[in-house]
Amino acid sequence: MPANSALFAQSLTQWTQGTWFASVPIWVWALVSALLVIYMLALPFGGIATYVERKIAADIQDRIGPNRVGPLGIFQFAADAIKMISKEDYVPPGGDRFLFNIAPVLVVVGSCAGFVALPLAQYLVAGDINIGVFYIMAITTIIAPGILLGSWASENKWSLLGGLRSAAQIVSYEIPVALSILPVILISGSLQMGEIVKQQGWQSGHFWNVFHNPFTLIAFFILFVGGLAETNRIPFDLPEAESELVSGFNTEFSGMRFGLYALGEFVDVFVMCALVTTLFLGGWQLPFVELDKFMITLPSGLIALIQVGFFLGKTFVMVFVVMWLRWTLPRLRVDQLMGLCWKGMVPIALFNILGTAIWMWAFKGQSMLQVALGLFSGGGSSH
Amino acid sequence: MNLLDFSNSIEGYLLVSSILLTLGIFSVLTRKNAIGILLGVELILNAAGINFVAFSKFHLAALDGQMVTLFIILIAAAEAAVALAIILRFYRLKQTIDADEASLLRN
Amino acid sequence: MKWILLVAELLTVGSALIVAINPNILYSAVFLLFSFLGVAVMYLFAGADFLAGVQVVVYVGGVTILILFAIMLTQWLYRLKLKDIGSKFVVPGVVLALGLVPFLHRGLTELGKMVQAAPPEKMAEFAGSPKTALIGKALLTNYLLPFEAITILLLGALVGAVWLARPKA
Amino acid sequence: MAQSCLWIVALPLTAFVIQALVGKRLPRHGDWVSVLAILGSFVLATPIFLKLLSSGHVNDSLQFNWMVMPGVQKAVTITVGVLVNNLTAIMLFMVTLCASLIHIFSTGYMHGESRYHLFFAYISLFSAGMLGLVISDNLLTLFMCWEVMGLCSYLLIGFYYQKLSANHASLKAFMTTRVGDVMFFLGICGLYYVFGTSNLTQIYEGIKSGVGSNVTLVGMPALTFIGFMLMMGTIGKSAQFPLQVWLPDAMEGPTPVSALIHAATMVAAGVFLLVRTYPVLEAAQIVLPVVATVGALTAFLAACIALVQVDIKKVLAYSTISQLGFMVLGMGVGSFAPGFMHVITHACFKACLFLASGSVIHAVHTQDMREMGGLRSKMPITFLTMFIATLAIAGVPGFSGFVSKDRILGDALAYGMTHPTLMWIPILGFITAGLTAFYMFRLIFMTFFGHARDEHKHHHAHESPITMTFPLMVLAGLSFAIVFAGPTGIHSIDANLLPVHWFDHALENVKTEMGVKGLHVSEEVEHHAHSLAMVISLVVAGLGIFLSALTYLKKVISAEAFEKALKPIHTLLWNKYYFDDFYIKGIIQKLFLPLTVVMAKFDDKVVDRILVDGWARVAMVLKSIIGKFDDVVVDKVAVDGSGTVVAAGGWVLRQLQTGKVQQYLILTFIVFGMLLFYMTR
Repeated sequence: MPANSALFAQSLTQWTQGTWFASVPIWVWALVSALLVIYMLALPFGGIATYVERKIAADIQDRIGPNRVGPLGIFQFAADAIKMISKEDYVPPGGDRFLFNIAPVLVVVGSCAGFVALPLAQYLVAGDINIGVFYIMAITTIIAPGILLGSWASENKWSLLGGLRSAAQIVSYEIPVALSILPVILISGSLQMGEIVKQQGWQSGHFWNVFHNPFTLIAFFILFVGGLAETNRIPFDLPEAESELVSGFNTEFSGMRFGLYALGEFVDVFVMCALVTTLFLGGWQLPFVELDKFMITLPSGLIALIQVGFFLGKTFVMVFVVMWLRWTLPRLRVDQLMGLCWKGMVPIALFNILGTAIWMWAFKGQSMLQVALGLFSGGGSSH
Repeated sequence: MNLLDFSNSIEGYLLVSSILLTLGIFSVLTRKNAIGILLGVELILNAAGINFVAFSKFHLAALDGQMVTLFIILIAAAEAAVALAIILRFYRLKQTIDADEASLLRN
Repeated sequence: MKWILLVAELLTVGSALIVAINPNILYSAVFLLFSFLGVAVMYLFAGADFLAGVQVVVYVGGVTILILFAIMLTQWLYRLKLKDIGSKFVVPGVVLALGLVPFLHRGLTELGKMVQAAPPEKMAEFAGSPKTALIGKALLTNYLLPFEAITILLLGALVGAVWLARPKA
Repeated sequence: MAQSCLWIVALPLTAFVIQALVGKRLPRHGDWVSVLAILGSFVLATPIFLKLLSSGHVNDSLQFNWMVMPGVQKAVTITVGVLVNNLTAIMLFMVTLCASLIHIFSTGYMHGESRYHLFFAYISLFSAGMLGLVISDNLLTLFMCWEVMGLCSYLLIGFYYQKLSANHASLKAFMTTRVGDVMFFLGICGLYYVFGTSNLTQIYEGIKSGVGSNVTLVGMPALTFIGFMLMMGTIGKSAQFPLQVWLPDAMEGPTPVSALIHAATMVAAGVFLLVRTYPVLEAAQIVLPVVATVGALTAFLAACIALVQVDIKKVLAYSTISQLGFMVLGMGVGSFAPGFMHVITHACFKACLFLASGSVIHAVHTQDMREMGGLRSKMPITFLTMFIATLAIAGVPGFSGFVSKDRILGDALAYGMTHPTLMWIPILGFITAGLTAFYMFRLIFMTFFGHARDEHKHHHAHESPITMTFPLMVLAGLSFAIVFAGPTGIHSIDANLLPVHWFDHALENVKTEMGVKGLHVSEEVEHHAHSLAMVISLVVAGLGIFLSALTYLKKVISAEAFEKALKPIHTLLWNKYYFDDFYIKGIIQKLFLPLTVVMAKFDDKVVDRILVDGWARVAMVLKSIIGKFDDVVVDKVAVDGSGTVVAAGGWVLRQLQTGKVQQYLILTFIVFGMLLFYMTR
């Protein structure tokens, strides 16, 4: 059996020796856990995120924000959901019904499928695929056709323009994002996310990848900004630029279809932030603590909870930054957007790859921390 | 978890690839639209790729077939880019992309 | 687990069928996307994890988008002038395609019998091993020359495409 | 050690590249780049020298393949590399020291010149070439650096390219040295032919084991031929008789160049070549006497010319030639160590002299000694340092020149005693020593003593800035005997009085490891000769100084009277024995020009008329025949016929091309189907 499988799967197979559970093949448990993760995590997050974003917006703009439904309007998202579901299912007459229907589904599928490879904790990961990072990069590209088709299907100039912009933008920013992931791959030598996270532990010597060397620090920012662009967030939200295109690609969408678009966008943001966390911020690793020491004493479930807590904590910090930016920065022009991608980020990302390679070669793969410690303790300390 | 360790037979792959090839040829032949022809070509390329991958697992149990498929995919990408550029150019020239109109060199 | 593969194959073939026969070029493009996805899953089951990823990135993320762009830029949009079956070659096309099927299947299946299947444990071991590192090594050792050639080709294609599609001077 | 040697060479080279490319844009036109580079080389060379001083023996080498050529029997591999032995260590130290001092001097002397950066680029390149020559362990790289130095010498002599004389001088220097260089290359080829290598160490080994003792080349024993060729190289490079004509004209270049290239290092490189290849010369029996003869002749003739020169730099140039003659003489008579020591000592004091003269010229803006005089009070530091250097070159005890020259003369005397037929060699040497003292002091007196002949110039004269005087002081300090031997430099006395013998130790070691036999005469003959030689040389030196003092200081004897009395000799000397006229009027005009005329005639009459035009006629005839054939057969039948056939076929096939892609595809697929059918049947 491959190394990091689902925690439930492992422990269940341990607990249920001899019972009929044991006869159930492992991938069933993996699938079950995957579904659990998605439906217990992705959809609620999408809901709550709307509420949180509105609250943050209110705070930044010195308003109160939603405060009617429930205490502090905490159930606002439920109300929104109900409203969306109960709205009329409207398809523009000149539009293309079939594409109009499948487009939002593509978006949601593309963004939710990314969850499968996210390591929430050391053993709590739906499928720790051995091409995890690449898998996420690949599967999230399905979003682009979704948006494009949706924008086309709703017979509307603004929608089409938004869709074209969005597709161009996503396709372009795929490149710096992928290029800025490569340094991490260089360091960890594996595409497997669990592996990448494990190597950022305190005990393995080098700390989070952000601080591995100067280039990863740059790469971190490039990945984050590129992620913003890929998820059509401000300052890159040209596809749904209210001031130019009415509401961009989802102008004609209403009701649950619009809900799906919104959900897809939020989940995509979450996946991006989770990706950033996993690759650069050490995933579920606790800073400065060697969790394996406690492994003996604590029950594994508690460990899993701690790790999940830290993972989600980091991720939500990133998400908060994203929302914060939304209410802080102005929007770019199209030429500025493309210029930033092709003239700015792609060259820097390439430079990063080169620099990281040189660093790995020069310091035998030690992080800045190790190099510094090695300097102080005299002689390179290679773990 | 590793999605890769399942055993199955090669015939399925071969059947699928042959069907893809046939459909590709069909759409290449019957489309008036240049883009349609391009779609057919993509189908054909995929059929070839499936074949290579299948044989690389079931016949060689080695990596070579997959390498060839990798190159096929890359070349397909380049081909698509150039073909679509040509189509856009042609459209700008003739205001249509009917492949039969592209016959300036006739006779 | 076989049924996933079966679903993938059905998805591939079915959407390829729609690609071939649907008069609406846009639908053909959309279903081509699904067909690509099915092919990716088949790659996955043939032990080609990295290839599956490449397939999805390049085809779904790249080629499909390009084709959709091209369609939207070249068709006269809002009076969907997309119906385009009815080239003069329908009949020969159909005949030829159908006539090709038995040939192909016979040839391929016989080829499948002709090839002595690799020993199953070797096959499983090969299929189970992650391919990324291996492909990377192969690209820089045995397949270095084709790799370089491909890079040149891609560069040329890039420049050529940009030059072809440049706006009117 | 060897690696550091590589760095020593690399530093000035990089300086040259930087200067040549961006020197103009750098602050101060980038002279600091060159200066820092050469100082870095000096710093790198110092530890090697110190190791030599401490242990008395340095030996290290580094080799790597340069090119591998497929040979007839076996592949020929040419290795280049670095050979550091005592000679190299001493030379490195001396060259880097002189070069850095002269760089520093130049920053003052050349200040404000146009093409300032180019000047520094050139001397950096030159330093790189010289150092490379010193460290290179095989004759090929040595030859390359040799040529690089020739190029730099050419460029720097013609540095003031606006002056026609400078152009001519540079061309003259280049062409004259060419002669020697070609010979030298022939010698290298001969060495390759004999030993199958150009690596010095292997050549030493081969000589020790007697390889090539019975090989003959162009009718004479190979080693003799090689020896002569190497000697020719030396003659060309260090301006020996009969190729000495270029060096005086080389004084057209800036004075630091004269000091660095045409006094201290490059011309000494010729002698250094003799030193490096000394075993070969010894193995070739009859070469060494010739070398000694050449040296003696050069020394004497040049000294004679120097007597009558009035240009201060010309005097120094001829003294350089004659000192080089001393070195070559020493090499010839087999006094290996003193000869090499004279290279070093001469480098120091001659550089000092030249720089001092440069400082004088800088002050009075003329080179004619007749317009100088009484400058002692005006420029004390220059005067003092130049005076010390003069004492050194004149061979006054206690100064470095005495040590080396006295030993050379001693060995020469011993040599003469053993070979009475060659007795005139030491005699010429002693006379030259006296002449040297005479004209050097003549220079000093005319320049610094007496009353000012040109008030205006004298009025404007001033001491030079520190950048120019500091090198003078250092070099003057190095002109004391204590640096090389005892306080007085008198070999026999201070051997037990105060043994300062690092030089002799070093040379003894290197002699053993190179397998140099050196001068072999009986003990008492040597001791006798040395004591005698010391006395004689002291006497002649004193005599020379005394006479010149009488003549030019006290004016007791009138130089003009002598000039009147010895008119023909004076004119002969004044015209440098008509060597230039001989070369130009005689060889070039009488020999080469008629030859070229004959060649031109031959080309015109034979080649053009008969061969070319004749062939043209033949071609005309053939042409007409072929033309007919072409018209009738080829065009009508073959070309047009095939053309019509192709056109018809093309018309038929063209009906297929409808411009419809799918039709083509259908044809393709039909063929493909046939193939499948055929294959799977």
